[in-house]
Amino acid sequence: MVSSRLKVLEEVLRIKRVRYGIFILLSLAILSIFVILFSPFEYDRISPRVHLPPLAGSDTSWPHILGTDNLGRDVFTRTFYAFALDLGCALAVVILSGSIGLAIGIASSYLGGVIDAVLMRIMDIVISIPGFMLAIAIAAVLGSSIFNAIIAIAIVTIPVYARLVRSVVLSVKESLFVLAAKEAGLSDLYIVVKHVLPHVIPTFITQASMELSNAIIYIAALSFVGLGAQEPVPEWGLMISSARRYVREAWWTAVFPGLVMFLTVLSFNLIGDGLRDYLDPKKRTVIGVQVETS
Amino acid sequence: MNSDVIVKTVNLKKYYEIRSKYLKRVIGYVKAVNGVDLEIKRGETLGLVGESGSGKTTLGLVLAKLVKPTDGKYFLKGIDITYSLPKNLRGKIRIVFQDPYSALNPRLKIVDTLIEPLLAQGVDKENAKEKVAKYLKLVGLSEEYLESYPHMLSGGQRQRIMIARALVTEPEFVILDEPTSMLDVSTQAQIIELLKKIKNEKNLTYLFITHNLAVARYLSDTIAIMFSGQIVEIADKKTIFSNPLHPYTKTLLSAYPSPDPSSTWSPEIPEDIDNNTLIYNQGCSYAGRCPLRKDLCLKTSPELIEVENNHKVRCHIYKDRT
Amino acid sequence: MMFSRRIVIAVVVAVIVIAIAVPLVITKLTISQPVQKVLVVGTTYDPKTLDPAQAYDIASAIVIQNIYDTLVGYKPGTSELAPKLAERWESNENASVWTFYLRKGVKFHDGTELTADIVNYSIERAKKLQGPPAFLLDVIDKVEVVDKYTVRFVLKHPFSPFPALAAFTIFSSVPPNATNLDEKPIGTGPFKLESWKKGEQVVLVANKDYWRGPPKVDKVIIRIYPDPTTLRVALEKGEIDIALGIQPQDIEALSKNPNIKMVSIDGVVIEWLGMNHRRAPFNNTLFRKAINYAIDYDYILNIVLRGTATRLYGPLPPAIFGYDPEVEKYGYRYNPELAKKLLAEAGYPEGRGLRELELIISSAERAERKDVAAVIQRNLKEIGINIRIVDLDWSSFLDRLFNHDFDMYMVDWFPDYVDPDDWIVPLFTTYGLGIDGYNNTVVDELALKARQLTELNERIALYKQLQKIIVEDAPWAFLYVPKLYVFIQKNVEGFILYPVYYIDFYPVEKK
Amino acid sequence: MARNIAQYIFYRLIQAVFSIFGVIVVVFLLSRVLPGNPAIAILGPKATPENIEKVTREWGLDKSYFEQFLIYISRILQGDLGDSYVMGYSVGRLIAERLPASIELVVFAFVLSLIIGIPLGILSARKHDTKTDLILSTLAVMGFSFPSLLLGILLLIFFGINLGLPVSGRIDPRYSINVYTGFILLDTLLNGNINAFLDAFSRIIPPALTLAIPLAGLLLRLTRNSVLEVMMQDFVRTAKMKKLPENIVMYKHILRNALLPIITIAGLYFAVLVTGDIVVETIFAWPGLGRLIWEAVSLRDYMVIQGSVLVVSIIYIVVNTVVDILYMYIDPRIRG
Repeated sequence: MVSSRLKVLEEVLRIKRVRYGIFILLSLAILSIFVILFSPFEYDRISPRVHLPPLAGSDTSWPHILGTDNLGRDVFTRTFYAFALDLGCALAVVILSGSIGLAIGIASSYLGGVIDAVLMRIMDIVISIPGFMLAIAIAAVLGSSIFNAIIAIAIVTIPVYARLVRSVVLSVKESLFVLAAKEAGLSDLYIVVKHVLPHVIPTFITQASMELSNAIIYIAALSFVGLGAQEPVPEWGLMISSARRYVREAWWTAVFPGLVMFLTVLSFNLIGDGLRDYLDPKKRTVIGVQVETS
Repeated sequence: MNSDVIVKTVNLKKYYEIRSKYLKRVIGYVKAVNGVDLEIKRGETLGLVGESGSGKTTLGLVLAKLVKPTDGKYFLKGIDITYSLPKNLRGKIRIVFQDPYSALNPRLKIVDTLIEPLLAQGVDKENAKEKVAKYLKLVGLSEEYLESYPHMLSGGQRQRIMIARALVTEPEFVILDEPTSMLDVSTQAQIIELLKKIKNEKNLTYLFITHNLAVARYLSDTIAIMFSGQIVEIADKKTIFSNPLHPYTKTLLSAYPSPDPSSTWSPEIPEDIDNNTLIYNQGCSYAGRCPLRKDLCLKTSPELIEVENNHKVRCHIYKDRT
Repeated sequence: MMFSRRIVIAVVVAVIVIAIAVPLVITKLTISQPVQKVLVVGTTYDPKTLDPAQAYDIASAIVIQNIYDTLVGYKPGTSELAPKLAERWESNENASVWTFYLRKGVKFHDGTELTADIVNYSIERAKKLQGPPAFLLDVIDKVEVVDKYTVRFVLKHPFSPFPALAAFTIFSSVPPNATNLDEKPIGTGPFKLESWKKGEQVVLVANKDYWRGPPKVDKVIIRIYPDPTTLRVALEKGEIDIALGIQPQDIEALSKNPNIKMVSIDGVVIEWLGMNHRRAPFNNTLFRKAINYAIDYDYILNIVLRGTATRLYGPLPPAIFGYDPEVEKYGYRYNPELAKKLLAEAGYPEGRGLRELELIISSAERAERKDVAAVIQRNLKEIGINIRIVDLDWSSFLDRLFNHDFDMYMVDWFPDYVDPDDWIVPLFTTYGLGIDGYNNTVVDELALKARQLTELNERIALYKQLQKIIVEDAPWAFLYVPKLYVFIQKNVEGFILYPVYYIDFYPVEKK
Repeated sequence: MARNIAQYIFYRLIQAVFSIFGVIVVVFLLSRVLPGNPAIAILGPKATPENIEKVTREWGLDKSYFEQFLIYISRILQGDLGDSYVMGYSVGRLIAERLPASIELVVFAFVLSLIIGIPLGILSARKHDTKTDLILSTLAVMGFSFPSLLLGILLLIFFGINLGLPVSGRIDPRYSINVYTGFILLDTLLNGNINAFLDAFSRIIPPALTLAIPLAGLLLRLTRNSVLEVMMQDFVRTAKMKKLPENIVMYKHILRNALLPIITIAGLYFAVLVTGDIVVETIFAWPGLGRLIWEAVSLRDYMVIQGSVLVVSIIYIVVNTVVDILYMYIDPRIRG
């Protein structure tokens, strides 16, 4: 007998968008691993050969595939180091805010009453402040570092998960099999873990993949305004921020990190978009925004 | 109290609040169960018949201890279990739901669904699996289904699983909430047969909820007719079918192909009266549809009165006959 | 069918084409020259205040310098002092009492005449307001009005650089009845304020009654381009006549542009890498020397700064009197091998036993500082010292600097007055700012002596001695002196650049 | 039903007031979490004792947090967001000066995205499951995934370097324009200065496109999906069966229904964009609120940051409330 989980995976992989997304992501990841392991250039290795155009030769056997930046650092190496860094940070954001949001969502829907009301009002307030504004305010208070940027973005995105999880849990809670489980005399905790959570996970994962792309954009934007990564850390937003000063002489220093960032964001959006359609073809959805049909 | 009465309820009520859309003020109540007195003897099957919305499913949920009653008392074997169920009675009351499609968690294997009630009672996993296999056989399924997922099973098979799941805790009282209404006709008969067989084997007590008189007649010993949260007539099945008293029962039976064509009941339904008068007055809940309505019916609600031996009816017409 | 594919695509394409093409064509055709003689100046910083008692930043100073006059000015194109509101000045023997003789007939924009009383009032007002530059007035014990056009400053201690100090904007005279000088300044200078829109532009109009005669342009618009790249574009497009604050990376390309003139001069601002002597490992002179030898100065000057700065070998910039050219011989040069050796001698062979050191900077107003820091980070990594760069906002940066909460920092120093005293005393003596915790009693004594002497040659000899001692102690890694650059359109004439970043629009002409 | 509408509006307003109160609390808390003395945080490290004393008194910093909060609330109710000691000026004035620039940019970008997104969305729906649809949908996802960091830089290169257009600020400073509305495109026209208008127009295009392209991608997808859904619905089929000309079916039924999600998006994104996309305004030196926030961040001008968060959040809440109420008027289905 075929396990149902494998089957789901198979069906998901059959969706073109998801396949393309995974393909792009894997290619970038492989390049990134390759670069981190084998690049002859350290990400902070400076050289007098500044602003070399793409494919220019170098003092090693490797050419500067994407040229060099204003300190003669290899743009290719830095861009793909940044892939690992930004992806890691985005994952940290999603794990942090996702797990807190999950806990809040479950607590809120299960405990109900005053706790639900208080938690959801707090979430309402956080969500009624435009996210990037709040992230900037929090990051400014915490001080500029990539770590603080992660915390700020995580705080801002908690309500997205909390609300989502709460609504899914509430609808799952009403389902007959949960009632049946209750009837069997199972404890609330057991029902949440065994019956409710598995139904939250797919929606949660879909949202998380969308939020990954948001987190990447937020991290880069915070670094761009100076509230995130610091030199010489290879980070897309910081790279673009520095390269912006030289964009007329050396467009590649800004464009290539931006392009790889774009491809990463695109791949997560493709995956998320496809997953969402797969999970709920009836609901009209557009990347990142869920429009309820009445 | 008669010792072979296993289930007894006294004036059991379940009201739901109606709240306003935005400010959530309580603006009224839905009286889903509105004062139900029942007695079910050991080994008896009580058929609870009513149209949808009559509160029969809510009553089932209250009796299954899934919904807390608003008022009234509920005894199992003479023990008051209205508010809590003593440990030794856990698993003694079980329910089989109407919809076998959504009652099974699609992400759990059959075996995991089946052993859940036993795990809840603290039985260890290995013993539980053994026991579950036995019950699977009892409901006519082979052991290989243990490792299946619900989506691989037919509706009848699923309902068998649900029955097995109800039986694994060795209950004494089983509530069957329209267990066959979602199934196709041929499967219905098989399930009914199965239920009957098991009942005899295990000496179970059933509350059989249905809107289908034919099924009720086949399976039940006693039949209670429910309307708008209340029992309007109750008697053993022969009496109900041969001598229906309540106008509602008569209406129900008239829709039911009767063996005696002469007893056709085709009354004229009186012209409509404003719904509000009905909702807000204290009268009989059936008054709005009753062909035999009198002024009294709009003013006071009738009591359930015993007209003949073990034949009770809730109607003003029979007030004088006692 | 209304929404046939072709029509929709055509509409969308048309909209995009129009959106791009119309402005392209029309701006090419139609930018007409406004009639007045308007000088448009582009800069990257917004003034913070236009009150001379409050202003302590370049952007504010540029505007204030053209609305107000100070007592003392500079000879064109130099840092040498010249008369301005004061026709002449003199001091007593030990430089502790200074008398200034005012120019007669100078009028404020509102018609008030400048008198010694007003000079006195202006100083008292600035002292009372306690704005950011008010500490510069601490040296003044009292101001005496000798007669209508003579004012006397009695100082708390002998202080020979006092006339240089009197060229600072806080010595601008303000009329006594003025209110809200912050936004509505009234001065004696060549221009009056017309409007100031924060973050966008300051508009000045000519003061036709200026005591030196009316300026050569009718209007000066100081336009703020917070983004240096757009400033450069604006210059190339001819949107601005004078560009202040062009970034080093743009200078090379602009200097080749035939339509644009470049004016440059060696500045007096110094940039260095400071270290906290209160903490290990910086309390070890060998370690500090190792850092001095580890930095690739040529890379920083030629690659990062693209030749827009000159090397700083000691505490003083070359453009100031008292600078000793000998310092270029005994100063530190890039020598990683020697740096490694010194590091080992200091007790940290190949960096073993060192924690990760923190380098704090504030790059908000000097983007290239980030790059210089990145180079230093890499240079130090190569001899085994690991550092982490923390880029702070300016106020947090100062906060940590003055609370001595740092390992290393990079900053520059704008002199408040152009005299070696304003480098040596605040930065290297224990009675100065005391940022690094550098402590050398010989330096303390010599610096104190130097500010009391009135004879220039004697002072120069003392400062040469001081430079040698300080370089030997290696309290910092001395980095560079940025050159000053201003780019102007070919048709703009008469612009004179001063090493002290005094921007004077008065003589500027537009042909 | 009328009662229901009144109730709904009342309920939404209460909710909005509550949210605004919540935002004030959050901003207040953020301002008190700052390390060190809040007065120094407000004034910067060069604060003089007198100024610190003044600020301490004005904001009640020596009192309990509860009293501080009351003072804070009462000041905000009077429209006083405090003073920026870093930039000079009151925060309220700084924001008021910058806000029109952001609003102008956003409205322009929004219109641009409607012009691009909606017709293509309808086209995509009508040609659903064809190559055209596939191409458009792909473009939509790509458009939506464009980080403004990259798009802004690309447009800066294209417009500024390749086309040689001015790409910074709102207008050439040589044009002296009397300000009537604060919206430069309107003001230049009101001044009757067509050259100035064209200059301003050419400058708003690149930043507006940076904002509009992702939004257009989103609108394309959204319009496509909702038109498609409506097209499948019974009444459209009925209309078609009644042999109504196709265009009328399209306009009367489909567009009306497709409008709903567009309004939702408008509500969601418009308010976010009014914050002035900080990145876009920084890249194009657009003197709006986003730019102000960027400046405030680099100067750590906490008063300006707080004030901006507050103002932007309130705008956001108000816009969303209005959109919700509008939505109810347009969609009869949710009135019930």
